[in-house]
Amino acid sequence: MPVPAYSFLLLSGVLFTMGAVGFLVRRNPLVVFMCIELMLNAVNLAFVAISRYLNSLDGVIFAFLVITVAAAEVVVGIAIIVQVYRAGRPMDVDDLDLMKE
Amino acid sequence: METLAPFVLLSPLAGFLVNALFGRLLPRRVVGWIGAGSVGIGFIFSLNLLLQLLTGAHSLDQTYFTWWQSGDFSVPFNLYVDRLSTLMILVITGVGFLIHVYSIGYMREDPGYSRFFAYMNLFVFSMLLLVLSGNLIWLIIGWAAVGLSSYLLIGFWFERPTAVLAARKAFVMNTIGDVGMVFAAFLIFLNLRVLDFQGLFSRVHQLPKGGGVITAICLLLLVGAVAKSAQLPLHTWLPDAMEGPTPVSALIHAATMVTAGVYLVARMHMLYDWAPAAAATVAVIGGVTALFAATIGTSQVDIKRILAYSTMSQIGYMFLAVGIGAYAAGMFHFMTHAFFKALLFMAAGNVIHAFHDDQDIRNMGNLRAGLPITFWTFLIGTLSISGFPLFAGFFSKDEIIRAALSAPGTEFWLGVVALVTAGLTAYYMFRLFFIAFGWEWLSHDERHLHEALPVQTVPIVILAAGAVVGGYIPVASFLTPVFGHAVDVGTGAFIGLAALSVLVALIGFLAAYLLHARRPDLAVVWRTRLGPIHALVEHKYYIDELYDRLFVRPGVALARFLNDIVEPRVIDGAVNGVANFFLLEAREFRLIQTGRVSSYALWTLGGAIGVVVVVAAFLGYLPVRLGG
Amino acid sequence: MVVGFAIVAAWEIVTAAGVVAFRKPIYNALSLVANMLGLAVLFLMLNAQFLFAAQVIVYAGAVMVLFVFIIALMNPESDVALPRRGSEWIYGAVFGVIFAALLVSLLFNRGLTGRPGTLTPEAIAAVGNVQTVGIALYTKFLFPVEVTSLLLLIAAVGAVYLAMRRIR
Amino acid sequence: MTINLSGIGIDYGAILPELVVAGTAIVVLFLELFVPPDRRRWLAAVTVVGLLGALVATISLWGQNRSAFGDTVIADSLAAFFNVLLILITIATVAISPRYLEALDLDYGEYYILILGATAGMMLLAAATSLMTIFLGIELLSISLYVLSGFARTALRSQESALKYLLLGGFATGFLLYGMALIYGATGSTTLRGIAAFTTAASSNAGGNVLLLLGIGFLSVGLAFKASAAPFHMWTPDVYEGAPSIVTTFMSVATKSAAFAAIGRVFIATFPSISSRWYFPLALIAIFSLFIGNLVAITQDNLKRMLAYSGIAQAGYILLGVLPGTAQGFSATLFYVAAYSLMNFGAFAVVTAVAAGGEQTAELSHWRGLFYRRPFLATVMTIFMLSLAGIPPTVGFFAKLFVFQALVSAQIWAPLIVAVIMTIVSFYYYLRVVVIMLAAPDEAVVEKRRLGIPTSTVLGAAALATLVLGIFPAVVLDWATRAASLHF
Amino acid sequence: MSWYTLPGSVPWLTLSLVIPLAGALLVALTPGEVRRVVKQLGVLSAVITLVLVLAIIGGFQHGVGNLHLQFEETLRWIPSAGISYHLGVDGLSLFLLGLNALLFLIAIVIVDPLIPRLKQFILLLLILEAATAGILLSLDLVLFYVFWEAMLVPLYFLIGVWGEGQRVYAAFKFLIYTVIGSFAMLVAILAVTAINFSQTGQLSFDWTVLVQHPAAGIWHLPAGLGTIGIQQLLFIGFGLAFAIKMPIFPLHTWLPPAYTSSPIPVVIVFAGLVSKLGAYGFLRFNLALFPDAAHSLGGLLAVLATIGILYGAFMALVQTDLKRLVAYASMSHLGFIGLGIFAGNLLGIEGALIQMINHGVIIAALFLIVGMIERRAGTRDRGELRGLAATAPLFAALFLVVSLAALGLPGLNGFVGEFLIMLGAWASFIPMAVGAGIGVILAAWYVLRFYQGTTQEVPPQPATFGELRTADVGVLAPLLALMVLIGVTPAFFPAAVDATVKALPVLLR
Repeated sequence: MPVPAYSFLLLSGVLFTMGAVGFLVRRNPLVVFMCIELMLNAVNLAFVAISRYLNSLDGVIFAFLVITVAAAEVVVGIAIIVQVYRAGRPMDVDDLDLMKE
Repeated sequence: METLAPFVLLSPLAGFLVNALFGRLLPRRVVGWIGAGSVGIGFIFSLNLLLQLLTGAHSLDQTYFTWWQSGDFSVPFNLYVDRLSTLMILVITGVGFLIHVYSIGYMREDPGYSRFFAYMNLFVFSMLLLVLSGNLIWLIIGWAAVGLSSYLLIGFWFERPTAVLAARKAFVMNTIGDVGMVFAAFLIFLNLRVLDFQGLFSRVHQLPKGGGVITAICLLLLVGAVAKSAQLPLHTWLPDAMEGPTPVSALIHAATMVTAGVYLVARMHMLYDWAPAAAATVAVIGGVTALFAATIGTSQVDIKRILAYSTMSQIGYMFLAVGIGAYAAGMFHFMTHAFFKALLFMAAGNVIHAFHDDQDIRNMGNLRAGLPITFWTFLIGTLSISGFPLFAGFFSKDEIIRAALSAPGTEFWLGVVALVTAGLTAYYMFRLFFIAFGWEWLSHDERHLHEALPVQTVPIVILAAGAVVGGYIPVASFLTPVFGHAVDVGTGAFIGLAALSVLVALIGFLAAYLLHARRPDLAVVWRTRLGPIHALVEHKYYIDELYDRLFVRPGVALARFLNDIVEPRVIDGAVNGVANFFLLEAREFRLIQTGRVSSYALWTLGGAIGVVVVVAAFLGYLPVRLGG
Repeated sequence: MVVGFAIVAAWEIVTAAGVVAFRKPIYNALSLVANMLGLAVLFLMLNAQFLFAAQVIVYAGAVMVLFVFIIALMNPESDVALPRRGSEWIYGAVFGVIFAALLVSLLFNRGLTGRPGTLTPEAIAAVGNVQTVGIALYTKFLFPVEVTSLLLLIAAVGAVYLAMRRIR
Repeated sequence: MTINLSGIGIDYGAILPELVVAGTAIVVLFLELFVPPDRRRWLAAVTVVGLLGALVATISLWGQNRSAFGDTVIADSLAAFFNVLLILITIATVAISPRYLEALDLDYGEYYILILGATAGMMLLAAATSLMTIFLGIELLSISLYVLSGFARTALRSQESALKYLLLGGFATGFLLYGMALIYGATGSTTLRGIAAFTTAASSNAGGNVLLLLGIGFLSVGLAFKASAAPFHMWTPDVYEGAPSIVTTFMSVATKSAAFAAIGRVFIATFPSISSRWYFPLALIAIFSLFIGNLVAITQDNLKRMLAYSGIAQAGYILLGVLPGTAQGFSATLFYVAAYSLMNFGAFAVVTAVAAGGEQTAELSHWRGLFYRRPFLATVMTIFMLSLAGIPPTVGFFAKLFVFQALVSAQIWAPLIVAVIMTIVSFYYYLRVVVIMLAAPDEAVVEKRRLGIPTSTVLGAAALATLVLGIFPAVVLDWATRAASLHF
Repeated sequence: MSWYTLPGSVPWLTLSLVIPLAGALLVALTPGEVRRVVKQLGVLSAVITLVLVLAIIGGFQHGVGNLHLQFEETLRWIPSAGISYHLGVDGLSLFLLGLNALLFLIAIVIVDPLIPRLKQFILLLLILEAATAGILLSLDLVLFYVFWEAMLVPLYFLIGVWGEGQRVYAAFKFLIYTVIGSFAMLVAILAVTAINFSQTGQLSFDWTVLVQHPAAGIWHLPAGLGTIGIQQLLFIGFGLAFAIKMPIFPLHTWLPPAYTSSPIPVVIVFAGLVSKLGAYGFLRFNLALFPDAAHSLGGLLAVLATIGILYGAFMALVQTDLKRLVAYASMSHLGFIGLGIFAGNLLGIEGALIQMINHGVIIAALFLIVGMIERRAGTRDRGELRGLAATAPLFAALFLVVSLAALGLPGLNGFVGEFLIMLGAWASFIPMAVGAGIGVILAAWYVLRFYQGTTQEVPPQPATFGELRTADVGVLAPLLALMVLIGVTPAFFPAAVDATVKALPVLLR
């Protein structure tokens, strides 16, 4: 019995939500960043699954691009986080509130 | 037919302009004679008009330019000359001229000499405009100009707070009248589509006789007339108007302003004939005012105020006359009144000058010796106003009383009122005469009083002549083309009524003689005995106070309430409330910007949830269904 | 097949929970690695061998090493030392549950509506999985790939700028 | 299977402007190695020259309709319109940059590379006709801007702004991608042409397609984030405030323009058949943006934050033009985007110029009496404020007029009424700036600081254009109409 | 008037807009230090404008032209949006144009050359003149709106920078208030065009097009709250802008602070002209485009106008600040204008039209006088002023004439307008006319309090109040001349405006 397409979408949705929740609840910027990766991975799962079930290659390529871009983003993101770290600020996104109302 | 009517107007206008613009540059003599002369020239032109009318012309109506023309609202500037207006302008310019001449002497030391003459000329011009105007708009313009002139002259000595207040009072009261007139003009135009007199008189019969419209028109006109002529209930400005220089009082009371109301009713007699209820109102107001003012006159001690109330009273006679349809009688009395009232005021002016501007009659006396001409002319005036036989006042007043008594119905009672008033008139005038001019005029007094200059006495003497012989001028027959024939009364009734009025006048005279010449102590006794009534009368029935409580104070209180409460709290408060609401909301919404990444992401996620919800709603998974 | 999917799905969820819930960043990172490896397995199940390799090499291999390296560089205990603030967990959980519930209820038993293409597993297998992807990358998706190269260049420039200590 | 390139439309002419911009970035990258540190202005000059080249290349694309690279990108009037706009913004930004960077000791060559990278990404976004290129365009511009936000590396605020932007941007990208995946699943295609073919087909019942609607919803979350429309706007004030002023200047206008290009392509060109589905959420986003942006702006004491909120509000107005889904509405949107770019760029550029003059803070209190100290800056600022408020004769008025006209024609009343009320509120804060500049200065210092020719030229030109387009808007409106009409 | 025919090839109306702007440009290019030159440039351009406008008035032909519009100019502007540059003048705008030019000339003449930033002041005044002239001349609704809003900016700065007291607050309040109305109008403008487009298929903001097809139809309120006529809605949209600008009670609370804070040259044009633009707008747009709504809503507005008459009069009665007093007096007078307009008949409207001129002349003169008092006495508190006539009789005399005109004395210009307005109102709603009559009586009261309270009684010693100078007489003289001229022979006025007013759709209904 083949796995129905929607089960991959559901799994993807759950993983996406977990990533989003992690983003909301975690305060270490590195962990928050990891949660973004989790969300992107969830999206990739959806892309690949759809690609498989629709017999098209677009999703795979899209996922490939996402992986690449995510890597680039991580590089930049880590660089920024390191900057903040170098400035001696605590590793807590909630403490980064020099700018607020 | 070409008339010289514009020149009657232009002459005092020119005098006004010259004195107003260049008066301060001209020598005083020149100013004075320009002022008087311009009116005198106006009198000569008036005589020319009289001649034209006597030689056949019925009336002269000439249009000079269009004032406004749109749709059927067309107002020309036209002058309408008939016997009524001619009589008026003759008196205005004639008596006015004498008053001007008198003023040359009277005002000779006043710093505002040229201003005074400018105002006086403006006054005469305004009155002439009022009288000569051939349409209602220009009559109203003249009407208001008269009010303005009176304002200027009453407030002539503007350093005096009382004069300033009196002037304002006069103006505001007159404005009430003006508004009434304007409303009357609206009704006339909207119902008859016409505002010039000839058209009006020819169309007035299109309205139902005695109907609401014509009655309303006449009553609204009456508001104007009452305000201008100081009749009840808009009379309170007139006594205060005594704040002006005495020649002004003479002008206002004798020749010009206060008689405008009488003229108006007479001019509009076709309307009043068509509205009996309104005419009756006129008569009642006149009769009541006559009595009312006369009673007040009995208790005043200011010489000019007594004369002022006497004017009110006499105008009341005239109102009574025109109200009952005795227009000619009213106009006749207007003329004789002009003579003797101008005379009385100017003589009083001499007295006041002699007493260094003291106007209290109780401080006066010994005038026969000091001011003989003034004394005798004043006596003539007093006799004339009191209706002593063969004096001018006798004839004119008698005609009114006769007309009232011989009329049927309630008007009879008005005649009785008029008769009583005649007695009171004799009483208060002689009271004035006895107290001010002194019963002790036979004895000598240490005070050295000086008779006025000839330029002041000559006009008085001329007027005294008028006050004596004015009664023999056939005014009634002169005005017949305007008003038609007066009611004819039998000789017997004539003599009987004349005797009756003479008798009444005599009673008044004797009472005055008894109380103020023979037994002054009795006057004191009676005054205490009549305490409350006397106080009531002395305080002019508290009407000034009543108006103050009823209108002035509530008005100011309302204004303060609006200014202090309504404007800042209610109206602006609502506006600021809205603004504050937004500011408050803004501060609330501002707080969502916490600076924390997680809360920002929460909003994003919330927005995403919102999107999902909307999708669900579109697809029908939610109770609320969106879209199609 | 279904059983395999179920096992991997459970693995995915557990490791994702680890990413979210572990308090030490290093554990989070390791959970993420585990999660990504599981995902790679799913890719295999979905006949995407090329992506399986890319996922393992790029993500698990490169990206996560970077993460771990940085965690080692910085104070690994910092998150533990942070004062607890409960409200985020509540908000996060509530919003997450609502979001997931809505999503799941909408997607459950929902088929894909898109028109299927021609690249069935069989057609791909005929050419070879990696070959197919490679050909697509350099033909149909040439432009996106080129853009990605620019993107990587810019990211490199940016990261170098930020990270380098310059002496002027 | 052989590699066959013939069927996919390799057409480098169609992406020439983007290529020139990217090429310029690489040229600057190499040049930077050789240019001595005190001659970095040369890099700015090279950048401007490259951008001018891109402008020339763009003009040749006007009026064409060249879909290239397997429908992933297109060269049409809409793309050309945005290319011109974005290139002009970038040129202006680069022109005023050196002075500011030198004042802050930030004059590194990477700045120009990143600006060029961001520009390339935005241009790509405007030309993108595939979900992939939309995603890549957004990421290209985002990554560049993440770094640019943190360009003042040692400034805490700049770092913080970069980190916030990065994290929240990544979060939003997740939604964007998830939406794209769902759309792909629903339609089986990643090109807009393919998706449009699916949705417009009568058999598809696109209006009832869960996947598609969810996908569109998440996609719009991502795009609204980039356009900083509420409630996805939260990053905007903080990032704008913390980023170096010059970067804020650039991104406040350029990002939004590019995002609206994508919004136009997605909603108007791709999903016209289900406009009744996206109208409602989009209207809500517009109303929410108008409400939050205008309301919170009135309490701001920091000019950059105030302008950030104003930008949120302006995003609401621009979005209003999309709502009717008509050519008239979209051309109004385009006109508004152009007008917004002009006036908001000007406003931020003044902030930058003031900051470069030594006042490192954008607190409003420091602007007291600017009219007396620096009359030129205050005057042009006044013009921009009036334009943002929408008072004629400035371009901002016509922008609002055309959008409102489109709404009235489409009988869309509720958003219009909110917009009108909020516009009135907006007068309060825009004019407050003017009021403060008018207030008597605390001390009567008359500083005569030179702005520099490039800055004064750019500011003067922007102010002049604001006025001239406020009197003769027809030219730009015609361009916008033609750019918008291609899809209908 | 049509005393002569102006050559048609010259864009006379555009010239009357361009000349002040050219003057503004010249002023801008002049260094601010040469104050004399700056001011003379301003005066010169205002004089040229006045001469030009007088030439236009003289060349205006009675009852000629498409919709009685003359000197029409049409240029393409934004054709794709249906917007054109269309100017024209008719009976509604003709004399207001003259008033505009006259008041700005006076305002610029009386500018004190020693004020700070004189150059900018003159500059803004000239721009304001062009904007107000543009409002009067525009026949395209968007063009009108552009001028309408553009007027705010110079006014805002003139009050906010050169004002006194709470100048910034006042300017702000004025602006926000005005903008509320403006945006309501903007929406209505768009709607009216859209409706016309749907009815006729012609996308046009042109007044001459729109006036021929009054909007029709019913609007169903959401949630079954009933229906409202489209015309009524549009009428309210336009009316809000004009009612605030006039202002009509209770939308007036911006007025006292704005007038009080304005410098005298500004308040002359502000009170003298700008308020009239609201009334003009009612005539030009509300009565012309929405005749049915004008009938159904006219009564309500007439009531508000009458309340305004009385309210303003009562407020004026108790003010001690003379500027505030005149401000409320102005409000009361504007109530008359409103009443005439909403009476909706020939005489009421013509009365309102001429009263607009009268009010401009009178209020300008009153504010000039307040300025003269303040400059000489150093205060404008009525409690501290008295006896000015003692040392300045000429001043008192001229002041008196102005006061009399203000209280509507027959024979001066105020009467002409008030008479016609009340006559028109009487024909439509008698109680309103009676209320207005009470307003006239109150006017006599407060104006005389104002006049007497300042000029009369014994002056405080030493009396230092200076007499008028030639320049003061020079600026008052044309206004006084107009007061007398219009009061005595106003016939030229209906001759020029009759055809236009009679053609107003509201009268044809």
